[in-house]
Amino acid sequence: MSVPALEVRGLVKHYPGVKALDGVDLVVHQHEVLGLAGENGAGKSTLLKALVGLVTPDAGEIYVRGEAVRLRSVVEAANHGIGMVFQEQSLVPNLTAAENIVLGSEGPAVRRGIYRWDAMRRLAQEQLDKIGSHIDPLARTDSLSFADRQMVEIAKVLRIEERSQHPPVIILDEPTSVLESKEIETLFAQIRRLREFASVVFVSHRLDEVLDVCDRVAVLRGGQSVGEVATAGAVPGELHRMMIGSTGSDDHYHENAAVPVTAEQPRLSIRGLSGSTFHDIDLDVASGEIVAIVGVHGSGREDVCRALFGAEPTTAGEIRMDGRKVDLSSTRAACAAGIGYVPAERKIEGMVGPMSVADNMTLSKQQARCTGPFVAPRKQAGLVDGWIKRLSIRTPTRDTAIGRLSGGNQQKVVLARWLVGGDIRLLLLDHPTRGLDIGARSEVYRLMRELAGTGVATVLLADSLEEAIGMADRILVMTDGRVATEVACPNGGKPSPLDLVKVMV
Amino acid sequence: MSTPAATRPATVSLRAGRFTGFMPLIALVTLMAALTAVDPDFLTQRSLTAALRTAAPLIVLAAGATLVVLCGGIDLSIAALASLSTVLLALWLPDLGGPATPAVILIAAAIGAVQGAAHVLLRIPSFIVTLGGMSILSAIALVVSGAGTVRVVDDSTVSWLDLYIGGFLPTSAAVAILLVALIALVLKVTPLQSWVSATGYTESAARLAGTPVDLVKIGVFCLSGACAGFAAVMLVSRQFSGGPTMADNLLLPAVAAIVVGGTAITGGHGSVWRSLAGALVVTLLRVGLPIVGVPSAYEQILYGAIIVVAVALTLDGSKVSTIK
Amino acid sequence: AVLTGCSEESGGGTAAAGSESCESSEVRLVGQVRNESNPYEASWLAGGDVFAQSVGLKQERLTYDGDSTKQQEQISQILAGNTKCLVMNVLPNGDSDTAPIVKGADQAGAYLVTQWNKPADLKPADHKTWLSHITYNGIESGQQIGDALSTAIGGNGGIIALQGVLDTAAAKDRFAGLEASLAKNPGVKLLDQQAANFSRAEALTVTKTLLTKHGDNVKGIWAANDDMALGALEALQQAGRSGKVAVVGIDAVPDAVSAVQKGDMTATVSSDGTWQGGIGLAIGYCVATGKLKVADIAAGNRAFFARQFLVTKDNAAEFAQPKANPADFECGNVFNRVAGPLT
Amino acid sequence: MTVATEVAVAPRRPSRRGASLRDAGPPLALIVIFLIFAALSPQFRSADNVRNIVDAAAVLAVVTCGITFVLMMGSIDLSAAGVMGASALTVSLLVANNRNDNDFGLLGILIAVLLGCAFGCLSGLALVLLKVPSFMATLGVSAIGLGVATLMFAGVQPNITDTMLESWAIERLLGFSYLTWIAVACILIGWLVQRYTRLGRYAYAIGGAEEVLTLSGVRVKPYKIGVFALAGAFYGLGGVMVTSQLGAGLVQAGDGYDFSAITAAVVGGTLLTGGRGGVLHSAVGVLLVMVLTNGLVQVGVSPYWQGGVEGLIVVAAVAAAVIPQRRRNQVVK
Ligand SMILES: Nc1ncnc2c1ncn2[C@@H]1O[C@H](COP(=O)(O)OP(=O)(O)OP(=O)(O)O)[C@@H](O)[C@H]1O
Ligand SMILES: Nc1ncnc2c1ncn2[C@@H]1O[C@H](COP(=O)(O)OP(=O)(O)OP(=O)(O)O)[C@@H](O)[C@H]1O
Ligand SMILES: [Mg+2]
Ligand SMILES: [Mg+2]
Repeated sequence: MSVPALEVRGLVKHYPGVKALDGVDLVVHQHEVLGLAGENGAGKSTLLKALVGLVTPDAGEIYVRGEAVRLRSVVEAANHGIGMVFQEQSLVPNLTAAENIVLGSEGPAVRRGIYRWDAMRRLAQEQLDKIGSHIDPLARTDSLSFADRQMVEIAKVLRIEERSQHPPVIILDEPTSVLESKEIETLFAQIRRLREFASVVFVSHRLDEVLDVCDRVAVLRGGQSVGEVATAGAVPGELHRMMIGSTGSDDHYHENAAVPVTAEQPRLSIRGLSGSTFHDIDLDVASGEIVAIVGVHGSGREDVCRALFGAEPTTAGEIRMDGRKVDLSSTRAACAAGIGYVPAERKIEGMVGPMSVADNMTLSKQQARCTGPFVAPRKQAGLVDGWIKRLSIRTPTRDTAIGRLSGGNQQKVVLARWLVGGDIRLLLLDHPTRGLDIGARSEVYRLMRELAGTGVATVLLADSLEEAIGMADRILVMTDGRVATEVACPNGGKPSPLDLVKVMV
Repeated sequence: MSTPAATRPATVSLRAGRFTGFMPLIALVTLMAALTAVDPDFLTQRSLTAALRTAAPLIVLAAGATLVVLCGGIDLSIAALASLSTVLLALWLPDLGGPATPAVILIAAAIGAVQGAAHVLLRIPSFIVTLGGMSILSAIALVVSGAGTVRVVDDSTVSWLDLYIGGFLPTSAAVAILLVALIALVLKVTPLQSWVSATGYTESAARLAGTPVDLVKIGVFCLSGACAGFAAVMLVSRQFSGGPTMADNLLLPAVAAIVVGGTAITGGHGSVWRSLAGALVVTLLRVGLPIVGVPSAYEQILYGAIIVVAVALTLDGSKVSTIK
Repeated sequence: AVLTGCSEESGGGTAAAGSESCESSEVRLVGQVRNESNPYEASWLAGGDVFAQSVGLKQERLTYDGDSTKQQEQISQILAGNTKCLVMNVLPNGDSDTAPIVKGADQAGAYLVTQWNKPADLKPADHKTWLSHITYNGIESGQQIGDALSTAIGGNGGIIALQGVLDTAAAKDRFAGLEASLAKNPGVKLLDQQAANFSRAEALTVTKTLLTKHGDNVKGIWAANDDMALGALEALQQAGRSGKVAVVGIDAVPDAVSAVQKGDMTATVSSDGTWQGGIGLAIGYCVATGKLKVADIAAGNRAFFARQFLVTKDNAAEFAQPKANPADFECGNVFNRVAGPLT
Repeated sequence: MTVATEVAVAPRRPSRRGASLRDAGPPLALIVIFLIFAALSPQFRSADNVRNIVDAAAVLAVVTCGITFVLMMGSIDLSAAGVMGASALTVSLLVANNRNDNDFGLLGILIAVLLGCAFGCLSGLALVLLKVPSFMATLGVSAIGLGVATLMFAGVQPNITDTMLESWAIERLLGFSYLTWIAVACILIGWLVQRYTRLGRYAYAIGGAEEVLTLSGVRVKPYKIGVFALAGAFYGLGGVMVTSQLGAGLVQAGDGYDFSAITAAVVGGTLLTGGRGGVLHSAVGVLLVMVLTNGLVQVGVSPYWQGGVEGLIVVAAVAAAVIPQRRRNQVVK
């Protein structure tokens, strides 16, 4: 076999209190798509950042086409032909797509600090043509759809081709977590095209995706390489076992724990709800029921969810909880009515990064930690520790800033926020498992079941159709801001994803 | 669109973290030492007493505005509001006597709340609301006072603020420190601390957690107004008069006090204690430099250089993601 | 906690007032003005230095950037130091700033001379160490230049007025003087009045606006100080109307005097910064060293208008170079320029 | 500080490149306010007065041009007053004047502008190296500038006798003073910088997403310093222009320009959070502010009330401008 495109030997990276990388070995061959799997915090992102010069390893070597290199910056990495699409999208929203594509290596597009817009457009167009995207290079990035932006990111990464004479290595860190299934398909097509002239490293927590698009999967655990799997004929279970070091439960969605819904008076009942992006929504959710809303981008389901939480204005309609009409003009009113909301954008909407786990957990239900108007530190400590234990949240202490936890554990804290008060009646979950590894997902699912068991009604905007089908008792399909149809989804009588896709488009 | 944080989080150990909490105090002590080195007469009890008395209104102003800054906003109207309050107090003292003081503080609080409400309801940046508020309040003060100083002949009801406890601790300074302690205590023992920091760090998340963000914001503007009113009472007790521009020049020192204390101007991180130390640093700079004989021109140059360095020392970089 | 008045314990001044007189070398001279960045106040401090040198001392210069609170802060810090034989010549920022300064000086036993600003009902005669308050008669000067202006425009036509900082006594008195002048000269009409805050730059913009508003009706510009008059001159030049509109101001700063000499400006009124800077220290020094007894100072000299002169083209040459004359500051001469008691 | 960010979510209102509705607010407000004053006062609508407004806007326009770049980055700059004072004194002592025998003419002007540039660098360095928030760094630099100016002033007002510099304020071309044309040139240059140079585009990008630039391998620090230096140069030129207007170098040459310029920029539609707005927006904002100040005098509003009325209208204008952008969970700081 030819010399590997990229090789990593014994990479070590310490963070205070954490050994993020503990002697990782990794080989990326030419013209292959290598999957990288591992739990949250296994060290995937750290490893990849080391490969593009954003993280300086404490020990270990990196070889590019057999040659030992030291990567001190993104630019150096790019000069060696290594480029990365980051876990969260990283484009400058108020620049044009073209500028984003050439950012950092403008080449002929900028001469002596002066922009040549024509040259820039041409350069960008070349990159976009490579991946067959038809967007206008001079469109502002924030006017593009998610999928188009992802295309721009890939186009941007492909610029490294011009910067090194060798086939590039392109790293994609969880590119799919924010994409819809159709967009994912497009992306995969691009990845397969890339393989023709490049090597690709691909990270996703959706193991089926990994198996689908990759040629080989390397697994990290606790900052160490624990093996690799050729994808041909591999099953997710096997990967999962390597990731966590033991056999995962077969019952991923905890369907056994699902409780039958008794149809009495609905917990949530909305009639004719309309807003700027949705119209005339009717929906009933019974106590203990999990209702998933599915739909493509622009179907308006996020806004319905936000409207139910008072975070989006409505123009018409009526909302009742347990038969009583409620006014949801502010998030505060919604909280008081026993509604909880877990937003999709965890980092900026879900949690207050620099604040402690304890304070984040009690942010919504202050009364739970207070006696009278005063905070009772003991009470809070007991309460928070109780929930940390109950949800097995992995955090050094309750006073650790939540921003330092891994995504899964952050999400558990955000969920716990609604539970500490003990008065939650309706949970609105917007992509609650986005970016979580299988283990953490499974925990979240278990938690959802447990809550449903105690009578909490749940509205779920699932990360994938499989998740919706696995978790929901009933699925609402939304298109263009209206409820297109409703699909019953009882245990034992689950529809197939294909059934849903048919009604979605 | 969310973006990954590229700034590698500074790897400060816990001990270093605790150390930065003392930075404002260290800055204060260093400055005192430097001033004393230049002029040994500076470090006398009487001189310190005078400095404390001088700092009192600034402490009060800065303490109130600190909460606004913690919430991520800024209040540029405090000084103009304090000026207006001195005029109102001076006008009302003859008729109302003692109750004039609470009345003025209430009015100032109400004006603060109105600005807060305008900021929250009209969705205008606090910088603009309070900049507008500043000119409007100045105009009102000018008109109400007839563009002149309003003398207070009988200041018996406010003169207690200009006394000394035990002969050396100015009452006004004691009251100011008490106020800071009170604000800090209330924040600490109630959910307010959580609400304020959550609002300051990540307002959208705070709102989606059901935190009463709007109320908290209006509340802090209200408190900031009340503090401005209270600072005005101190000024009147010291000046025996009210004037439409009396406190105007305290705006930048008050903001400087907050920032020099190490409170992040982007919101979230900081405390009123830090502003107390900051106010003392700023006061020492304002009065100390000329008193120890620094010529006027060099005084300004030194002032500028020292506050910049002081902020560099006190601001805990690891707590503030991007410095704009 | 024991609440006490600040007189004994903290004011602490064991001094002076009348008890025993100081050695000349013991005297501490402090001059305080707004800033050193304008000619008038710079000349004040220079005058203070001239006097200090004449008695072999050094003046401590304080400036407070036109910031009332900062002025108070500095005063209380000064008074917290050694106040035995302390002499202060202070320009209070506004009327309201005088009372606390006086009170502080009283308690500390420091000798104090104030200038320009003080509330009418606060009188040096009621105090032991507040030796004197010196000012110029703003009503008179406002009226003098008003009259000069109306003569210059032939007693007939429209004028505009540029006011100073609205809440200062100087601005108000001077404007009152203009009103008195207008009453005497019925042919002259006040077209407009705007505040330009004693600032050259603001006067420039305001004048330009007023010139377009009133056009050729503007025959004269009355400015409450020379800085604004100079700003108005620039505005006239930029509007292409220099020489066609008469301009008057107050203060006799060097630039204005030379403008008067050249005929660009009609008149200004001398207020002699150099003398003011020295005289306050001189009075204090004389009392502190026992050469002058407070009791001996005539009642009319405890608060007085200093002599001022209308500067016109005829006499401008005399005022072109303001220079302090140490003879003015001798203890026998300190009240030579009294034009009358403060009314 | 002081910010109106929008919550980062999927794009809800796709806005194409080019002018959008929200950019139309300030020009509309300008027209409305102009028409109101024109209806109220015949002098206001006279050609002379319109010329006067434009002439009076010249210095503010130049200063605002500079501050706009800083605001676009999401930083703030309060150093204008000090920098202008220092440059005013510098230029008045370097061109022909009554204090010394210098007569450097254009070179003197250039040096004054460069001095402004140096002060800007100082702010930028304090921000980038000492990690002092720009609010404080520039406040400090302003104090330093005033101190330096006071040192140069040394008690005697330097009056300029340089005919060229004097003529800037007096001579007219097509009805407008040279200063106005200088301001127009500055706006044009500013616009070109903003649109066609890396410095300008990066300033804009830093306001949009600074972290992304770093991830893309762009070293932002030099650009931040560069932006402050550019702004400082504009303030320096502003100081020169004030000197030309007043015929003398004043320490107070820049008094009040810091806040007026920020107000003008914000009224024009530049966000204090950065990432939006620009030089042309600011030009509109400057005109709006000048129309207001002039109009209030023309219609005869009492001097006592002028500041207040102006403040009220500015707040109202910004409030009206943000109405189309209001959303429930929007972050406004
Ligand atoms: N900047 C940092 N400072 C301190 N510790 C860090 C930092 N970045 C990562 N870590 C630690 O390194 C470990 C590995 O993190 P890494 O981001 O590589 O995980 P990951 O495998 O990418 O997880 P995920 O699937 O959640 O993206 C984490 O447990 C974390 O505690
Ligand atoms: N300042 C920090 N200190 C310590 N650990 C950190 C810090 N920042 C990030 N990490 C760690 O780095 C890891 C990855 O961070 P990252 O931001 O990629 O996580 P995420 O996207 O929120 O969640 P997920 O783990 O689901 O991907 C996390 O496990 C987190 O614990
Ligand atoms: Mg990761
Ligand atoms: Mg991650």
